[in-house]
Amino acid sequence: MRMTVTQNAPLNLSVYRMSLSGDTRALARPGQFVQVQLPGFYLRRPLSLYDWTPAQDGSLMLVYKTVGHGTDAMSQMPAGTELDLLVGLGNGFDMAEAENVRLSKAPLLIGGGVGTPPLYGLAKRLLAAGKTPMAVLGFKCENEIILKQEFEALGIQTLVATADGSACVRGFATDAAEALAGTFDYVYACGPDPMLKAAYRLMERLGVDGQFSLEERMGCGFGACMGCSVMTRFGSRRVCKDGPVFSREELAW
Amino acid sequence: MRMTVTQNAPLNLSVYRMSLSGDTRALARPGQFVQVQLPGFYLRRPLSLYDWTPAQDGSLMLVYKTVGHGTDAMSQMPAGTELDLLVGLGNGFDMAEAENVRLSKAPLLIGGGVGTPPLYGLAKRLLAAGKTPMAVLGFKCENEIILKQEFEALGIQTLVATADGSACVRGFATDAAEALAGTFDYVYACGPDPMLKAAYRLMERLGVDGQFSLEERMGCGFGACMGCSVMTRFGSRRVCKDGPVFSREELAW
Amino acid sequence: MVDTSVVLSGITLDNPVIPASGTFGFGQEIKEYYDINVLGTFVFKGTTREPRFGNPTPRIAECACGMLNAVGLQNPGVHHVIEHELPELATFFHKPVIANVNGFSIDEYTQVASLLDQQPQIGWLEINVSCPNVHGGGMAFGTSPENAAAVTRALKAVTKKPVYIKLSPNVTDIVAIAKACEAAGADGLSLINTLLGMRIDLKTRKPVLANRTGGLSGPAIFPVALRMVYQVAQAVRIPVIGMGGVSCAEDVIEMMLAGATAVQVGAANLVNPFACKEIIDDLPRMMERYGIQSLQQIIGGAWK
Amino acid sequence: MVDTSVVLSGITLDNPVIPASGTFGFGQEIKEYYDINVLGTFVFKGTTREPRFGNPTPRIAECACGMLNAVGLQNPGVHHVIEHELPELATFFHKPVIANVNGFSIDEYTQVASLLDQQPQIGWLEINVSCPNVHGGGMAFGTSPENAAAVTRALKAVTKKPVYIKLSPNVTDIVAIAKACEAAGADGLSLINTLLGMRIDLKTRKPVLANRTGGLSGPAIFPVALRMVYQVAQAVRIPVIGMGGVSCAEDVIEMMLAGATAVQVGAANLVNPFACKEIIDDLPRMMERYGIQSLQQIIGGAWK
Ligand SMILES: Cc1cc2nc3c(=O)[nH]c(=O)nc-3n(C[C@H](O)[C@H](O)[C@H](O)COP(=O)(O)OP(=O)(O)OC[C@H]3O[C@@H](n4cnc5c(N)ncnc54)[C@H](O)[C@@H]3O)c2cc1C
Ligand SMILES: Cc1cc2nc3c(=O)[nH]c(=O)nc-3n(C[C@H](O)[C@H](O)[C@H](O)COP(=O)(O)OP(=O)(O)OC[C@H]3O[C@@H](n4cnc5c(N)ncnc54)[C@H](O)[C@@H]3O)c2cc1C
Ligand SMILES: Cc1cc2nc3c(=O)[nH]c(=O)nc-3n(C[C@H](O)[C@H](O)[C@H](O)COP(=O)(O)O)c2cc1C
Ligand SMILES: Cc1cc2nc3c(=O)[nH]c(=O)nc-3n(C[C@H](O)[C@H](O)[C@H](O)COP(=O)(O)O)c2cc1C
Ligand code: FES
Ligand code: FES
Repeated sequence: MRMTVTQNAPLNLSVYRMSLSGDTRALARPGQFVQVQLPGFYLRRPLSLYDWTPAQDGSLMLVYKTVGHGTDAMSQMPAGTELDLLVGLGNGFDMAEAENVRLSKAPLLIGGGVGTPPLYGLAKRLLAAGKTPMAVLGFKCENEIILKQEFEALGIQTLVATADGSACVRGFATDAAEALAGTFDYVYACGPDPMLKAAYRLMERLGVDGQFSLEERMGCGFGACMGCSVMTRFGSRRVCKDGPVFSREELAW
Repeated sequence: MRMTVTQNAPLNLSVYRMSLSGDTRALARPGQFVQVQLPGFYLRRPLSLYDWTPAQDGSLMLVYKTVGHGTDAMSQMPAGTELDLLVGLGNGFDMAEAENVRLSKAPLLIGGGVGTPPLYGLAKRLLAAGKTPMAVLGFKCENEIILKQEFEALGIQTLVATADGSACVRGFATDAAEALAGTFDYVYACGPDPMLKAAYRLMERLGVDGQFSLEERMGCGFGACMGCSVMTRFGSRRVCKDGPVFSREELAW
Repeated sequence: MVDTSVVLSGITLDNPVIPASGTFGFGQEIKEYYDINVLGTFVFKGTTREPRFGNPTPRIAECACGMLNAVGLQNPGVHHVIEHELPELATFFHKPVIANVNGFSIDEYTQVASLLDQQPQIGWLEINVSCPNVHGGGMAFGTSPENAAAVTRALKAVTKKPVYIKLSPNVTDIVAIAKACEAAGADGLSLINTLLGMRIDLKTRKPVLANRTGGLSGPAIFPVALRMVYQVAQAVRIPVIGMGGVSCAEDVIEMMLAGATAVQVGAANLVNPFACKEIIDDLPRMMERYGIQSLQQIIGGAWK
Repeated sequence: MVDTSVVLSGITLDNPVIPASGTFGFGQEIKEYYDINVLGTFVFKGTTREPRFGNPTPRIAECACGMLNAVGLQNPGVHHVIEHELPELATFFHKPVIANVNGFSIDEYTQVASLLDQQPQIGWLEINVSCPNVHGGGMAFGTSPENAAAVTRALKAVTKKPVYIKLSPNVTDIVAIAKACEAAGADGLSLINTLLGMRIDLKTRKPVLANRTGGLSGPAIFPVALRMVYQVAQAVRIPVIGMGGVSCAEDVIEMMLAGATAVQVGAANLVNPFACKEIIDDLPRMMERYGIQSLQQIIGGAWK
């Protein structure tokens, strides 16, 4: 799928937001991802949907951190650049489940670092579904904070934690989440592995259910190579095709 | 050396002329070549100088035929494209020798196909040196003819031959050259191997001296890899560094 | 009209383009992108007797013009393949398919093969004696002529289907191994499997892959694959299926000139799910460009 | 200030970056681009007893992320090297240099080596038992542990200079060959030489190279080279010079983490004559990015 970069601007020293225009009708749910082909690199780069407008002549947004040569190259791309993307990959967050959960009026979104972007698209759609989500976002330090204003602009309660205490609450996103215990009844989490596992433990303690978006190095991104397998309670699953979002009961943590 | 494409337009169905701007002070003689780096291709492409203006803020021109993926990609490059070139490679045509040759008032330029471009830069400089060069240019067929007008615009006598007789004289460039026997006293030749060898034989018969620009697949283009060696009467020589131009007496044909 | 068909051990393929084992699953995922009946055929994921999870992740690393994988033969086991994957496949793919047979002992190879031998959907067995990502089995059988011959002989005893031995490039003399397989009765050869490689993460200072090493595939290995196909196809009389880095119709033609009767496409499917369809669509145009009437007739065209 | 120096058989190099044999001539051409005294050192063109023209042209073919060469050890012969190249080199390069020694028999190897042994400019001898482009010599000595050991032993008897055996990647078990060389007295190992490959011209339907096959080098082979350095450096106690596809400062660090004491750069010099200078200029910045104080200290850092 050819898409055209329409905007590509830094949110802080190392995180950028890129908007692309093209056919986005295949996009169905927040938490899905795209595979971006970058000239000069063999494998595509998996990046989560930050937000999108579904239409033949639609648009989508990615928020990505420059962590290597591929994302560095992306950050240099001017508007007008044409990119080849595979879109609508992965299952995404299960909104139906959120709606079915009796108590899920007040889901909590727990995001860490560049795990926060997909939660933005999710937050918008939860609001549209009549929920009142809250967000706790964890970052290493003040300089790494992203998307705080964007979440706040949605009108949802947003707590930011920094590991070094350089801004807002000191600690991890899950520490901040713990402080909110009792006010949420469902969790959507996306972030680094240790954060996800800490969230899992917290949810066990609180008896709260939820979903986790995992990350794995990918060959294809659409289920053909078995590069991204994870062992779950119900057997082996592919992060790209059966995930990246898994329910709490699937994960054998 | 970074240079910027300023023009890139077709001369016929498969031959293009590209102008580039940049530092051209390293260019010394017609018959020299450049090595063009093309994004996505490992080796550089060797292309002869068609013409150039030597200056820090100078320009150069290449005339190239699309024969494969690299030259195809070149033909798609819009003005403004930045390219990395190694410039001023090779010895080029020995003008000093031309000037020293007693009889060399009327040198003949024999070009075949995309061997004609370097002869254009040469013709201009021979004219500037007070010579009255003539040109015979050979092509497969009418559709492949290039640079006829350009040579004529220099005011030099230009004979074009086509192998299939679809235009001008039927036959090879060397047949046309033979018809001019007696009117030239020195030869500069550039073209495919069979043409060069035919010219060599003709010169033997006529007792005329001259120079030949050879072609070989290149690794580096500046003498480091021994990829382009040719055996001469005086031992092994590198087409890229010791050539591409060789004098008649060097060649063991 | 150019003729793209080729004959592989008596079965005619509409074209020589075959997705390689491990890059096409059981066809499920790619069929969402195009009708896979346009393919010559395809090779399904390497199958063992028992289900296998494979190696720990990360299993994938990027390289210049290629990738490493250390999947380690993840598969649901031959019984699941027969009971679930093949019936499911029959609903959307209507050509004989190639089975990729794996084992950690000659016994396991023959057990898997004799079970698959019963399946009418399967046209050929490809015996993987060259997986670099498992220990004790895989490549161990493919790096000596004696072992490769032993596996071949054992398999020929248990199946009537054409047996193709898939060879490893990580050897000093692939021709000797190829000839040993031929002498032991192999009906054909598939080459090459991946080249053993590695990447190290500068941030963690550890190998990128949990398995440390992995198999290199993609355009990077094309010249090595082409050389081996050229050497082997000339040295044997059985057909050779060429693979390794093939990404476009011109690569297919180049492989066939080197001596391949059919051509597999691996990693290219992963970076472009449409890769094989695009190659097949492009073949007639490329054949015309290079003056080729029939692909079958150019096999080994570069030998003279 | 980071420390880029490394010690190679008792000689300290300012940095580990060494242009590889056959891609740097005798230094003449690249010195027109930069002062080559910035290099750790360099390896000069493979030298035989007699002058050699090498193979017929074409000798070069392009590949994805790499190139094939079939130069076939063109060189002016050891006597010319000693009488002309080395004195000339002394006028512009002021560090000990590495000689690349070639032969078609053990006798020839030892004759070339004993002549070069006399040259004070030469710090190390690198013995090329892995050239894939000549027949009868070259790779034949590098594909079996016995032959490699025999060459090593013979050479150790005729020179006091450190002897590095340059190994071929075109083998089933490079560790076995490495260990055989170590046991036979090698002071170090250089790896890898090129992978044997091929390209075919679709227009002529013939191999692009007159020699048909050639050696693949460039980024395409980096993962294979890295894997071999990782395996060999752990298995021996002598230093390993790593090479194969190195093109940037990060590749140098990755090779050293795999176990290389120094790193050679080959094909990259051909596509960018400034390659080694740029790598050297970039090393301190990259060391800082990855928290490296001293390169010597990261050798084998990925083993644990
Ligand atoms: C489903 C999914 C969604 C993601 N969404 C986002 C997002 O919204 N924003 C964001 O900043 N990052 C996201 N990531 C991580 C992102 O894919 C990597 O940061 C990116 O691929 C790094 O590429 P690089 O070339 O800069 O790094 P390099 O390290 O140079 O890449 C080398 C190779 O490793 C792979 N790789 C490196 N890091 C990762 C990683 N963390 N996860 C998976 N593959 C990796 C690359 O894709 C490439 O193949 C996501 C990852 C996954 C799996
Ligand atoms: C000194 C010199 C001067 C040249 N000047 C001109 C010129 O002014 N105009 C022009 O049209 N052509 C010229 N050529 C030929 C030109 O270099 C090739 O046509 C071009 O490299 C083809 O690249 P490609 O990617 O399109 O073809 P491909 O065939 O895809 O290229 C594959 C590889 O082969 C090499 N190659 C292919 N054909 C040739 C060839 N004929 N000579 C050398 N290498 C080749 C390429 O450089 C590349 O490395 C010259 C060649 C040399 C050696
Ligand atoms: C992710 C992945 C998984 C693979 N799994 C198998 C396998 O199960 N069985 C097998 O015989 N080869 C397997 N291979 C090897 C390919 O079938 C093929 O031989 C190799 O990748 C070279 O072709 P390519 O360069 O086109 O990918 C696998 C390759 C990849 C990339
Ligand atoms: C053009 C060329 C010529 C070479 N000549 C020699 C040689 O004479 N002796 C030798 O030991 N290796 C020779 N090599 C191999 C290189 O030294 C090196 O081992 C190989 O190219 C891998 O490194 P690279 O990928 O960085 O090029 C040559 C390589 C190239 C490309
Ligand atoms: S990345 Fe290929 S199956 Fe998930
Ligand atoms: S191309 Fe390298 S020496 Fe001529």
